[in-house]
Amino acid sequence: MLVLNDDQVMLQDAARGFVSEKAPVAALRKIRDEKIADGFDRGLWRSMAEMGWTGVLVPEDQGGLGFGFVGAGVICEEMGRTLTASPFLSTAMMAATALSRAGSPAQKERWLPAIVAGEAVIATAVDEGRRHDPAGTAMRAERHGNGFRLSGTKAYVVDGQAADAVLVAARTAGSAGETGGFSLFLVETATRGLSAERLSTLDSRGAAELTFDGVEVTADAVVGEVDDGFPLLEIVLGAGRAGLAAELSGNAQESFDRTMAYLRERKQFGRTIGAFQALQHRAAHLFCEVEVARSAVLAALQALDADPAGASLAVSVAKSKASSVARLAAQEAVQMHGGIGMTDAIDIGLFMKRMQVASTLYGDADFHADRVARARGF
Amino acid sequence: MLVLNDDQVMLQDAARGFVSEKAPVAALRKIRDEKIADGFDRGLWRSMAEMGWTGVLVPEDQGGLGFGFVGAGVICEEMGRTLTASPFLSTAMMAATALSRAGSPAQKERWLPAIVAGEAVIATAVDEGRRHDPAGTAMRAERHGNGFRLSGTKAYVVDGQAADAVLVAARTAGSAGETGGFSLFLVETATRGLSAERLSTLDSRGAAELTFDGVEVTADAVVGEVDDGFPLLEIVLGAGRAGLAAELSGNAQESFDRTMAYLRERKQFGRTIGAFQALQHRAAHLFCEVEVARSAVLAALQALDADPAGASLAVSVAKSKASSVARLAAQEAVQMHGGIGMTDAIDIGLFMKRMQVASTLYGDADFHADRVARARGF
Amino acid sequence: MDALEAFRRETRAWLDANCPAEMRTPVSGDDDICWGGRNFVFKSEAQKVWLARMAERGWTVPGWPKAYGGGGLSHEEVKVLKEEMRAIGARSPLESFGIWMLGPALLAFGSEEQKQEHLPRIARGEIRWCQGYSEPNAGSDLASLQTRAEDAGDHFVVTGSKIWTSYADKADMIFCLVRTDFSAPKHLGISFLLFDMTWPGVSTKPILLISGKSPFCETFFDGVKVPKANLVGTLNRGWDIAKYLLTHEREMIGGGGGGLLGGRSPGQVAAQEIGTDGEGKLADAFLRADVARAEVDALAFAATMARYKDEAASGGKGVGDRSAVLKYYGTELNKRRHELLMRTAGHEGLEWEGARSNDGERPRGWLRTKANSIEGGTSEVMLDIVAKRLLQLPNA
Amino acid sequence: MDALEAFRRETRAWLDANCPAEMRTPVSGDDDICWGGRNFVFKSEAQKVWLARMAERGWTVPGWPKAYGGGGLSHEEVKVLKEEMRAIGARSPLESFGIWMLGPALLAFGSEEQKQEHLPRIARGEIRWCQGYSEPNAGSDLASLQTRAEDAGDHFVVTGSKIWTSYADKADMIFCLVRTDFSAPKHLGISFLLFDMTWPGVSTKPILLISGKSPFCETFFDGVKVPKANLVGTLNRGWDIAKYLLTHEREMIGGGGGGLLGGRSPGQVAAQEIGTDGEGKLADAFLRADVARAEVDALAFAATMARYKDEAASGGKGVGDRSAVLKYYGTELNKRRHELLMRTAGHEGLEWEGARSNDGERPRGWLRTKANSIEGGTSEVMLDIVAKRLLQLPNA
Repeated sequence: MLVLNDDQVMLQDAARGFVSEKAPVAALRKIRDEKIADGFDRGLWRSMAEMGWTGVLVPEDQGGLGFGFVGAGVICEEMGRTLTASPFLSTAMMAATALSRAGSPAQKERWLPAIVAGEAVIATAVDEGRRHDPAGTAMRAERHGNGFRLSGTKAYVVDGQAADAVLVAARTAGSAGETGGFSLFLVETATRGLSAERLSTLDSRGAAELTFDGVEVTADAVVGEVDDGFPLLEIVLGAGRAGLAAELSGNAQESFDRTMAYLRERKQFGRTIGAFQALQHRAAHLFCEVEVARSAVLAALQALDADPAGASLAVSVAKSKASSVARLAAQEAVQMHGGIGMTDAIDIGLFMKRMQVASTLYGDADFHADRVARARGF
Repeated sequence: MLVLNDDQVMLQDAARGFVSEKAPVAALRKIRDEKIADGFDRGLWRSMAEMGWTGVLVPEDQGGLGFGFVGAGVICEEMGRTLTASPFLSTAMMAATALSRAGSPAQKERWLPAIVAGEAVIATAVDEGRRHDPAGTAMRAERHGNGFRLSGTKAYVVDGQAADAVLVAARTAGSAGETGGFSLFLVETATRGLSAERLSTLDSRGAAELTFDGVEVTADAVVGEVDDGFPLLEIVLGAGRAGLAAELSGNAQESFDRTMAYLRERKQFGRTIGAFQALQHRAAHLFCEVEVARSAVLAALQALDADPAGASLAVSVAKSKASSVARLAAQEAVQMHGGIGMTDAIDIGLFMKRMQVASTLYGDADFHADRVARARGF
Repeated sequence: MDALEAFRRETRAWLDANCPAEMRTPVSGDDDICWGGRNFVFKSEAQKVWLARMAERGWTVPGWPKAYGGGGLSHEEVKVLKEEMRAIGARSPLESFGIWMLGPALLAFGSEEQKQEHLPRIARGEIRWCQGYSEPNAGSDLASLQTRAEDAGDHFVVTGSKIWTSYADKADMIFCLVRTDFSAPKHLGISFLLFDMTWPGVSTKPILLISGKSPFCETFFDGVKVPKANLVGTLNRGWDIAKYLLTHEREMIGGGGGGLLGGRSPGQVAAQEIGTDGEGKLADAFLRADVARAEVDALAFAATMARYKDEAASGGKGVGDRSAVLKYYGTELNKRRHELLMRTAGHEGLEWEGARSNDGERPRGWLRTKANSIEGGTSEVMLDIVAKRLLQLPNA
Repeated sequence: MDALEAFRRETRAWLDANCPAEMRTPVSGDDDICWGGRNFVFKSEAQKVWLARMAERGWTVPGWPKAYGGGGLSHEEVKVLKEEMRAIGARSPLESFGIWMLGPALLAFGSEEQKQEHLPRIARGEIRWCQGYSEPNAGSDLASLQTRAEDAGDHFVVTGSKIWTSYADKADMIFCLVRTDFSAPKHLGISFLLFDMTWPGVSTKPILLISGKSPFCETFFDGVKVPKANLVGTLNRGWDIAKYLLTHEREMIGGGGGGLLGGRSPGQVAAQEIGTDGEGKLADAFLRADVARAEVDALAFAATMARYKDEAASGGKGVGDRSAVLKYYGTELNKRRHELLMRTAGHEGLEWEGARSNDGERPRGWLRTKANSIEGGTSEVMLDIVAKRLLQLPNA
């Protein structure tokens, strides 16, 4: 059934109430204007932990809520509506997925309770260039004694500027372009040789470029299988992509709703501009697109809950569609607001900025359309 | 100056008068309903010869008018407005270009006066498969005594069903995909081993699939250089592409004009449908597109007159743009006409059918966008 | 084992025993469809037997009440029946506008006598119905229809003409919107009548489309006498029935998207027809970008149809005005699908007649889809519905 | 040698002798532009000398009459001057709203006194003007403006506020639309006033855009006294001047497309930044399809700008309402161009501050273009103009 169940509806209501009270768009402006280096409010993150959100993808037997991907997506969607900045995607979705599925007992013990408690932020570092290209990973992890030595640079690591540890994809074999030879490592950011350059970003949340300059780790740092880490990386990225798709759906819905409110209120040429049929038809078309994106997102989240390794088609459909629809929604929102939409005085521009970041991360609309085509045989 | 000069304006007026009187859309219906095998009316073609159109691209010293490509395009545009069926494109544009530029004295003497007199129809045969792909030509012309033996099949040869001779591109060297090794031959259709299967087509004009079964020709049949015929072929195709672009521009303008007339007249929900702003904005957008396509076509025709070998960027811009704009115009025309637009009782559907043919021939919108990209370095 | 599972087993066994082998082969064209009606000529004994057996159980209209010739099945049971039929490739025993349109209308608005008279005959395939809605000058503004039914005591006298009446030349009866009050506001003077296509004054003429022959007709009424008993619902309130059926039809067109989106996607067709490169990618890079995006949209739209259906099922309400979303989006997608198929076909898509093009199947299919966004309510009307009813944007 | 050729030689020689070397280097940003005005600080001696030399010949406004400080050149001569300046890479000596907007308005509508007073000072770069048109509550419906100018005998008292006044914080004077009659239909109660930004009651506040800092300001008038001699044209007929200038502005925005379409195309940028494959094709196939189509449209649009200009030149009329075509199409293309540049940039386009992104030059540029289809008349207003005036479609 492509509908939320009762528990999920309750979670949605709770999430909506929480973000509108604790993390309205004004909270993002505060992070921006006060130049908070973490890119999020740690107090808010602790409150999210109290709500249980940090454990949404951690199984109950490991101290989490085990709400699954639909639950996580519902939270992302609501955060998308208020542009809530938090390490939810990096930590509660991607890192929690990696560790709860493939972490060693020691890794789980060390990190899962800390994630659930809202005390640890863990970033995932994959891309090395301007485009998302996991298979293109070139960074090497050379064997070194019993462990590995990591060298290379990771571009635009989400929450890398605030992370306690980084899940990093590197090559223990093979070369850029191949999907074999991947290994994932969990490296504490305080490790010698690892440095982070904070990036000031369009969405005010920041990110980091991480440089690994001969960073030495023991074999215990490996998450999952040495040389065969790509399938796990795909699942972790799947979590990130679905989370972003859900957030983009929320982003699109909210900028759409605000635009409809404006159309019902603003007067020009002696009438409410929402009465102009040309705008009505564009609004109606956009509504259809927003509806279609929502469905694709729900289908992807359910597919992830059913089988994370088999959900990649559904996830790519969702990320592609949500990215392009959120873009259209942002464009129409600015245009229909007219001049005021161009000013920093209202929030519409902030939705456009975050849309650009979320649609670019972990594969843009075309990256995922390409994956859909491959999955469908052409 | 991107405007017609006085002579060209006079030619345009004359052409418009001629086609609206002698070759209105009803004339095409007659060809269709009476299943005229040539796909055009030979009487009309003789009248065009009397107008001098057949010699529009034949230099004055060879018995033509030498009006150039702008003149030829003006005629194509007007024929596009009434869906005039004639061998103007194949014979007066493509064959005349090939022969007047690269024909031997004997070929010129044999064919140019016949073209000008409206007594000869000459088709050009290039493509061999479903897509336009001149470099992909595989057909062989083996050396055989002093001459050549041609074997292979040519798909969708415009006016091939009615032609007296065919200008055919074949390989005397190289293989499919290469641009070297081309030679062009002018072969009379009565030659032994050459057979034509008439195709019934969407636009009711017909076409032919030509089979060359060991057709023997002498060296005198070669037009231009042996093994180095590709540049000439490109010029001949450039003439065809520009002619089709001009026709598509006329097609788009006419279906647009008819649609505007309908919008100003048809009433629904108590008002003229042209008063609905959603339709007004679509109409206005379409008008802009039609205007932009017109400009691109004129620029291409002028570029051909200036330097046929250097016009390929301008021609591809025109063919790509005119193809996509005529498609949009046809789609909007049917949709805005509603149910009646779907019926054979009115002409709108005939414009859509011819648009499909003309936009496909000698490269569709994307084929030419690809060429534009290459020419611009990406 | 729950009752539904028991029903499934029973159904499977019955279908296995009763569905003729020939009726388990795919339908190859309009010719293979059983439309029923007085003059219907069965294509085979198997087709006739299959209709008779299914009709006997009421399974031509499995969800209708048994009292009117239906199967009396629950929503879940109907779903099971369809699943089991699909599992063995069983053809539909009967298609008709009676099943799709008139039946639901009579169940909602008809008198007991009308239900008794018409529904069982629809269920058994005895009467073939056509629909008399559109008129040449009404178009999208259906309520402005001008076909008049004059009150003549115990009967009406119907004069006017209808357009887009599918299979009117093959139908036995018509359900028809007529104007019974010219002085009332246009929505309040319309009535819903049933009458026989063989009655004096009725004539039909097929419509030639840009895609070629079509099942559509123009239908003319010249003083047709229709008994007042053939009025469905209340006099002058036929618009309520029309609206009910229009919403129902939109849901079918948009939501029965199997038909719109069925079969191979344009990308898959293109890969087969044009070929792929060494990496398995469609060899035409520009086309590939567009078919890939179309695939994303088609899959996302399929999820939307499923979501709306599931929401309707779990919420206990129909899809309602959101059927306009499905109708608009589904038909626009289908037009795009056929544009992509034409690009794929290239020169081969330009052939109109002849064996190798199957008489121009591809270009005719392409042209035919241009009507998708016109018939059953234009895309413009759908967008108006979305803007006004779902988004509550103000009137001009 | 004809006169024009003689003019060309003479001009070339003069430019060569008089344009300082530094003024032949490309402008690297807003800072390098000479705007003139009372408080303008020249960036270099060369900039000052260049302005002085050009102003002396009237070549800051070469087409204006000599009597008002212009060069008195013909249309063809102006073209030659521009060609020769381009040939040596000479910078424009002076940019200003006085040159672009107020000058043409005064030439068409001003009194002789007003022309004498203002035009030479514009030409010499002594006074910097800004434009007071838009208001917060007027938007696209400019004629509904509410800034009032009360008649107080020999002067008006102006109260209200303007928005989108570019460089109002740097300008010396403003040309401003005000309402002088509240009882008349909205287009018939507007007047066109000139006044000094230093007069009591005028204040400005910069506007922060989504792309960051901007030259735009809000400008407030609190009982500003403006002598009646500063009224341009007829009282209450300022809308005629406004319309004239709006059309003029649209032509500049759409037709001066050099600015919109200048530099490398998105496809060329992408090829350089992302790289090409063995065949020289942009390595991202999906992006390539889109930049290729954008290239087609950009080249076809460039031909349209040229055609309209040539038609206007040969027909002796201006571009007229077709300026709406240029404004609409050019600005939508420019937005698309920047969307493609953002796709090309990927992660690198997400950086907002810092040296390596040149303080987010690309995303700020992208965001800034979103205003292109709003400022100077929205795309919706342009489409209305096309529909109503060029296509003669009826009013609702």
